[in-house]
Amino acid sequence: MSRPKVAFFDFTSCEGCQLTVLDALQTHPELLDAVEIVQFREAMSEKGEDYLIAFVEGSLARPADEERLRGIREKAGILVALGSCAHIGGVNAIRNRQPLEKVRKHVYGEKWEWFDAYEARPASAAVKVDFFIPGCPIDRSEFLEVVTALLLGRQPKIRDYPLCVECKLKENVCLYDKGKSCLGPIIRAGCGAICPTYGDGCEGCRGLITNPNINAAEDVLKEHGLSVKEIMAQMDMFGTYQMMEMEGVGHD
Amino acid sequence: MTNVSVNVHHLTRVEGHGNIIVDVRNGELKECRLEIVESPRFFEAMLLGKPYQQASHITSRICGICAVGHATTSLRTSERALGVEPSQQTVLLRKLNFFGEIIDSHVLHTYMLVAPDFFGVGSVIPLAKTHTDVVLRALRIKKLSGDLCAMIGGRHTHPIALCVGGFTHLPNESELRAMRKRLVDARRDMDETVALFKTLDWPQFERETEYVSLTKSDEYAFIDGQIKTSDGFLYDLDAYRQVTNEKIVPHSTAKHASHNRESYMVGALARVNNNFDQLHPQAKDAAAQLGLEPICYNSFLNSAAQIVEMVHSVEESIRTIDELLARGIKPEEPVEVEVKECTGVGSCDVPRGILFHDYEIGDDGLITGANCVIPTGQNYANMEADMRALVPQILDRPEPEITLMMEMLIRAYDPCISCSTHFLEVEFVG
Amino acid sequence: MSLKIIPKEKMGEFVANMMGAYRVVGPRQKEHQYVFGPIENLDELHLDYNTTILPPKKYLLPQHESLFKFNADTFDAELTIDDQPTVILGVHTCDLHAIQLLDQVFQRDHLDQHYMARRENTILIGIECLEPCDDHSFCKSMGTLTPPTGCYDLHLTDIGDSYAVDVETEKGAWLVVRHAEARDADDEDYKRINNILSEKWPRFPYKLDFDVGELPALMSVSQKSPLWQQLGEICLACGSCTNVCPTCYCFDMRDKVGLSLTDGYRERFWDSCQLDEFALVAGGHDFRPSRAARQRHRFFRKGKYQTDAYGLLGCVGCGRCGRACLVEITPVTTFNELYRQRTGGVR
Amino acid sequence: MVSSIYLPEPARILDVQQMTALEKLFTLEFFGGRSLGHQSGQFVTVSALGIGEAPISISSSPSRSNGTFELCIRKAGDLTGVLHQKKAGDTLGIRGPFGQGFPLKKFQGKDILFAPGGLGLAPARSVINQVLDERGKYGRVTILYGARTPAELLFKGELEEWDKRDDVDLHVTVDQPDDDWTGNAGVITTLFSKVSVYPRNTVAITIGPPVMYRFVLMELLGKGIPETSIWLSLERRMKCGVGKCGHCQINDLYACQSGPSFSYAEIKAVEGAI
Ligand SMILES: Cc1cc2nc3c(=O)[nH]c(=O)nc-3n(C[C@H](O)[C@H](O)[C@H](O)COP(=O)(O)OP(=O)(O)OC[C@H]3O[C@@H](n4cnc5c(N)ncnc54)[C@H](O)[C@@H]3O)c2cc1C
Ligand code: SF4
Ligand code: SF4
Ligand code: SF4
Repeated sequence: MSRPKVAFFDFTSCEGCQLTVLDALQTHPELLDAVEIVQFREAMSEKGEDYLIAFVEGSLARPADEERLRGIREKAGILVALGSCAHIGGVNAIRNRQPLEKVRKHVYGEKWEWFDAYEARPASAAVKVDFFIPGCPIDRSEFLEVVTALLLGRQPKIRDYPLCVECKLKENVCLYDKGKSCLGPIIRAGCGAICPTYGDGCEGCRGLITNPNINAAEDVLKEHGLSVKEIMAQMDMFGTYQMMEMEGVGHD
Repeated sequence: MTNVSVNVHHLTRVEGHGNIIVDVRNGELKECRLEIVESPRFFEAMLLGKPYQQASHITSRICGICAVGHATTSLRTSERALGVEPSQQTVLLRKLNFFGEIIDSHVLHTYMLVAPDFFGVGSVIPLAKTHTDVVLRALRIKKLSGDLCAMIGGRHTHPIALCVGGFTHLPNESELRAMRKRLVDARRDMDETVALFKTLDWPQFERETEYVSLTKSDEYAFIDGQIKTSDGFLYDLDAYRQVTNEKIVPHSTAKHASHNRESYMVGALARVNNNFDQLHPQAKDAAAQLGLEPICYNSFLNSAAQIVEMVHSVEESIRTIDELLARGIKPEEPVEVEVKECTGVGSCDVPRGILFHDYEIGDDGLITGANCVIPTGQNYANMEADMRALVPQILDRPEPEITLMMEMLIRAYDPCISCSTHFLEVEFVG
Repeated sequence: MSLKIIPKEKMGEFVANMMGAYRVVGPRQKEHQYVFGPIENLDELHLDYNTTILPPKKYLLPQHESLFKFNADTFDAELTIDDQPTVILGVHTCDLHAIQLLDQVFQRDHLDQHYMARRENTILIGIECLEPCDDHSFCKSMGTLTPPTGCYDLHLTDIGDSYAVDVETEKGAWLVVRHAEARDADDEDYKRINNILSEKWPRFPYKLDFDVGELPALMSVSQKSPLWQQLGEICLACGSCTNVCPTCYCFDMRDKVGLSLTDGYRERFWDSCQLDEFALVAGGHDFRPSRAARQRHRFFRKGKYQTDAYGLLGCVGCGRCGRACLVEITPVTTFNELYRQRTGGVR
Repeated sequence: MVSSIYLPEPARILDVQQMTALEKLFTLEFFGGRSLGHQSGQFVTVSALGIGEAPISISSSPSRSNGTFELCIRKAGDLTGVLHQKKAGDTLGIRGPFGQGFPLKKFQGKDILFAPGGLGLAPARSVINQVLDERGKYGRVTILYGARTPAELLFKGELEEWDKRDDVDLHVTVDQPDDDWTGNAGVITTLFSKVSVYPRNTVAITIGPPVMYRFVLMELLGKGIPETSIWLSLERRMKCGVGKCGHCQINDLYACQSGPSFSYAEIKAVEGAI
């Protein structure tokens, strides 16, 4: 079987997801026998333009990004959003809560117009995304699972149930039992509940499950003493774009 | 005589997006600049209104490679603002974590991003076939450092357990012992790394400049300390703006910085130049083998300085684990914080150089102002100055070679472009 | 079968000896709570624990388990049966009752060889609860405050300076003969045990407002209770209630293969009726689409279906689900509310 | 030797026929030569190792087995998608037969009314052919079959055969006819006016998607057929096929154990069954 060609692209991001891919190569060097990497700017100079699978990291942060992404979409048979930024806008979208001009002026002062920018958004805001791998950063084994599924011609199965499931299986003491808070009940599992396992509440990097009971979750947070501002800050760390969509606030 | 046009669009094997533009007409350097085309990130704006506890988690997302550096700097900034003194155990664990990140970042840079240039290939992937042992060694060191970071923070990229006042999770002693053993075994890999890099033919190029780093009286500084420059200046952290003097330039979403001269350099070479005496003896030995001697003005040798720091970090990690084991790991809760209106500056010398965070926190614990000055941003002016100095020296070479040299020069800085595109509280010069 | 006495100072030796011959698992501390885990030295064992986050079920029906390995190209398949000899030490009586139900489920009709191989190689050592573990448990109401006969091998009761050991099976008897320094109980011991057991009884409260025997009938008439809708409103569908439950055993299966795409295994793993896709079929029809319907299903399994099918209650009153539930849905309040709706609370 | 109820047994694909755009008919035979030994209305689970496993009704009649059996599989997702790429000579894994078939003995002497819709003809075909092979044991045989479009009609060859028989009354309809369609147009319930039954001596067997049941049941009950004489087959998500995994539970019934064939009387009071 010939190895399918894959390419990696990055938009606005910390490139931590691509680093996780490099880490996956440490533990699974056989990945290089399974696929042919034709573009990976962060790690190689070669640039192949013929690819079947495009992994796209990062949010769109300015209009010019969309054009580039559309170009990638046209060439790719399968487009996979890699990580929180590309999947749900990620931390980049935090700034969307403030007026764009204010943000730009805050950053670049009078020269704010020198640097183009618009509200940060996920890849799916501009093109059709076939699959996504959630997380900030992505989970290494989930990445390998997705690649394996794509090679097998199987739909990658990204979990669509709350993190609490995995957290319970890890037998963690629930953070709410320790007087802390956590977004686990409404956030997609798949990371092995790594944050609660390391003593910190889930921050929601993998995005909301399909049917979250947000009202009930907010009540839980309130009952555990969080102010409305603090609840907003929690929900908005990775979820600003998703939350604003649910609130029906526009992005253009 | 010559016309040279170098236009490297989207520099590869660096973190983030940058372009190199060189234009020489009739032997005269018309244009020579590094364009930062990464889209602006606005992290400082993002921190506004966020609880200070979230700041380290948000700012670690500035960079996937030096996430521990950003997180630690952020924690130190909040702690210094709020007047929190972490325990000795916390200090030791943070140091250990930091060594892990130094090793991780430096091995990635030297082996996977820089070395391919010397082997004449476009990436580390073909090396897997031709130099299997080299690649396997790199992967082994990378895995070790990644596991070291994960043992403390839960994962390397975007650590979890680090919080204001301490940790939300502690490694246990048997994990520390197992890690110690692996670090001891890694000494051989360090020896072989030094042996490999000393055979590389570093480009001969020198340009005098100013080197800026943290410094401490009692140790080779990575976390906290004072700001030291090779031109003989010493500042407290709060005075960081006197050093950074950032200005906006039109061709870059990142800001340029200058202190005593038109530019200065930060990073491994700056640290080694400024704090050479405090390196572990093993690291000094490595420096000697690599021909690195302070004060070294060859920017290409920044990669050699990184190897020296890797050796230092392996040795210091072992020593730190010994100290932790001798004390025994105590189950500690993070130090309690009394929230008040306050401001503070924190700094770490992260893999790519000195990093500053500066926060204002309101009495409700929400951040009301933030500034982050990132190492790569401080290096831009110096990179361009180097480019301007280097081009005339190599004009007689064929264009592809000039291009490669320019790329290698920029890569030597290990630029983290994505993290340098940030907001600066601007006093405009540009 | 018989009653033996092991002095507490000899317990360490007993456990250490067993550790030589078996994997020994028991309650260990995790932060301020407890979990069942491998006991490698005696300090780790906390027989006086209140309850564990997950029940000991995880050693009989692991969260993830390979059923068979395969080569997808050649169709070679090899069974994987995990039957490592294991002693589960310190199982509370409620959890023993739950295991009794699992034994029925996995033996009845189609024998599940994977479960049974493990079960047959597992020695269960129960421990008598002398104090209620916390506000959530309601074992007395469910009739699980004493061990179920035939399900355990040994059962310990703390009688002060010693443990009284109720030897129930040949396996248990052999374990004592082989590894413990025990003596036969005498009249004095019987008296002590008697006192301890009768003194313990009033310390445990009844939590249900009605007799548990009425529960299946109560459920039958509660299909249309408005309570389900109310629970559906607040339920997070996080699955915690079923994941911590000792009597829940629903599972899913999937194939795992490596990047070679040929070698792999079929894995069985825990599933939960509270999760979205549990009852979804091809074509997109979901037979239990609402959180209300799922909560109802869960409580019907606890209160009626399992009793109808296996003659054993589907809830053993361990209280774990109530403890784990962030919106405080508990069997006690649910069953009592259904009872109140039926009778106005009058017995 | 230890065995396992979860271990599939390899079976060889003897033949694959494309029936419609989405459905293929697979003929299989066990390597060991054992015959499946099923009853009409039962199902097996089919595995492609590395992809997964799914429950599939047995579409062939026990009366025509000669060591082989047939499965009609619709491409609906991962596993079924991969099954559709398999060819004669490939190997699949089979467990089963599982579940309760239709109690044909009880139906002897009765008139039988089949009302399958869509893919429901796949399992229904097993019973129909068994009844036709033992034709003498039953009274009148009526088949009402509905599909969405002419292109989606399954087992077209057999439909023609049945149509030709004097002892079978066949009516076919499609929801959305095309230009060439000359038959009945409309949902399956529009066929009921075309047949007359003697309700007390009629057994009705209906198999189809959930939406269809509600309307077909109304027709059948409206004709006066007793609840105990109306049979259907319920599809649920299933993982184990042996009453353990919990997925197919409908209140206290496990579709894989007590079903998938049920009489309406058994399930009419069961909330959520239909
Ligand atoms: C008793 C019974 C008899 C059946 N007979 C036939 C038949 O004769 N021919 C036929 O084509 N199909 C039949 N099915 C349906 C068939 O089982 C599903 O189409 C198949 O499981 C889909 O698997 P997949 O891997 O291709 O789809 P997936 O990729 O797993 O998923 C596609 C869709 O199928 C659903 N699904 C997943 N697993 C199951 C499951 N175990 N049961 C039902 N839906 C599921 C998913 O929720 C999803 O919506 C029958 C189902 C049952 C329960
Ligand atoms: S810690 Fe978070 S994820 Fe874990 S059970 Fe509690 S709420 Fe759920
Ligand atoms: S626990 Fe939450 S924030 Fe942490 S990795 Fe998982 S989904 Fe992301
Ligand atoms: S339903 Fe709740 S109380 Fe009952 S056995 Fe399960 S976890 Fe324990």
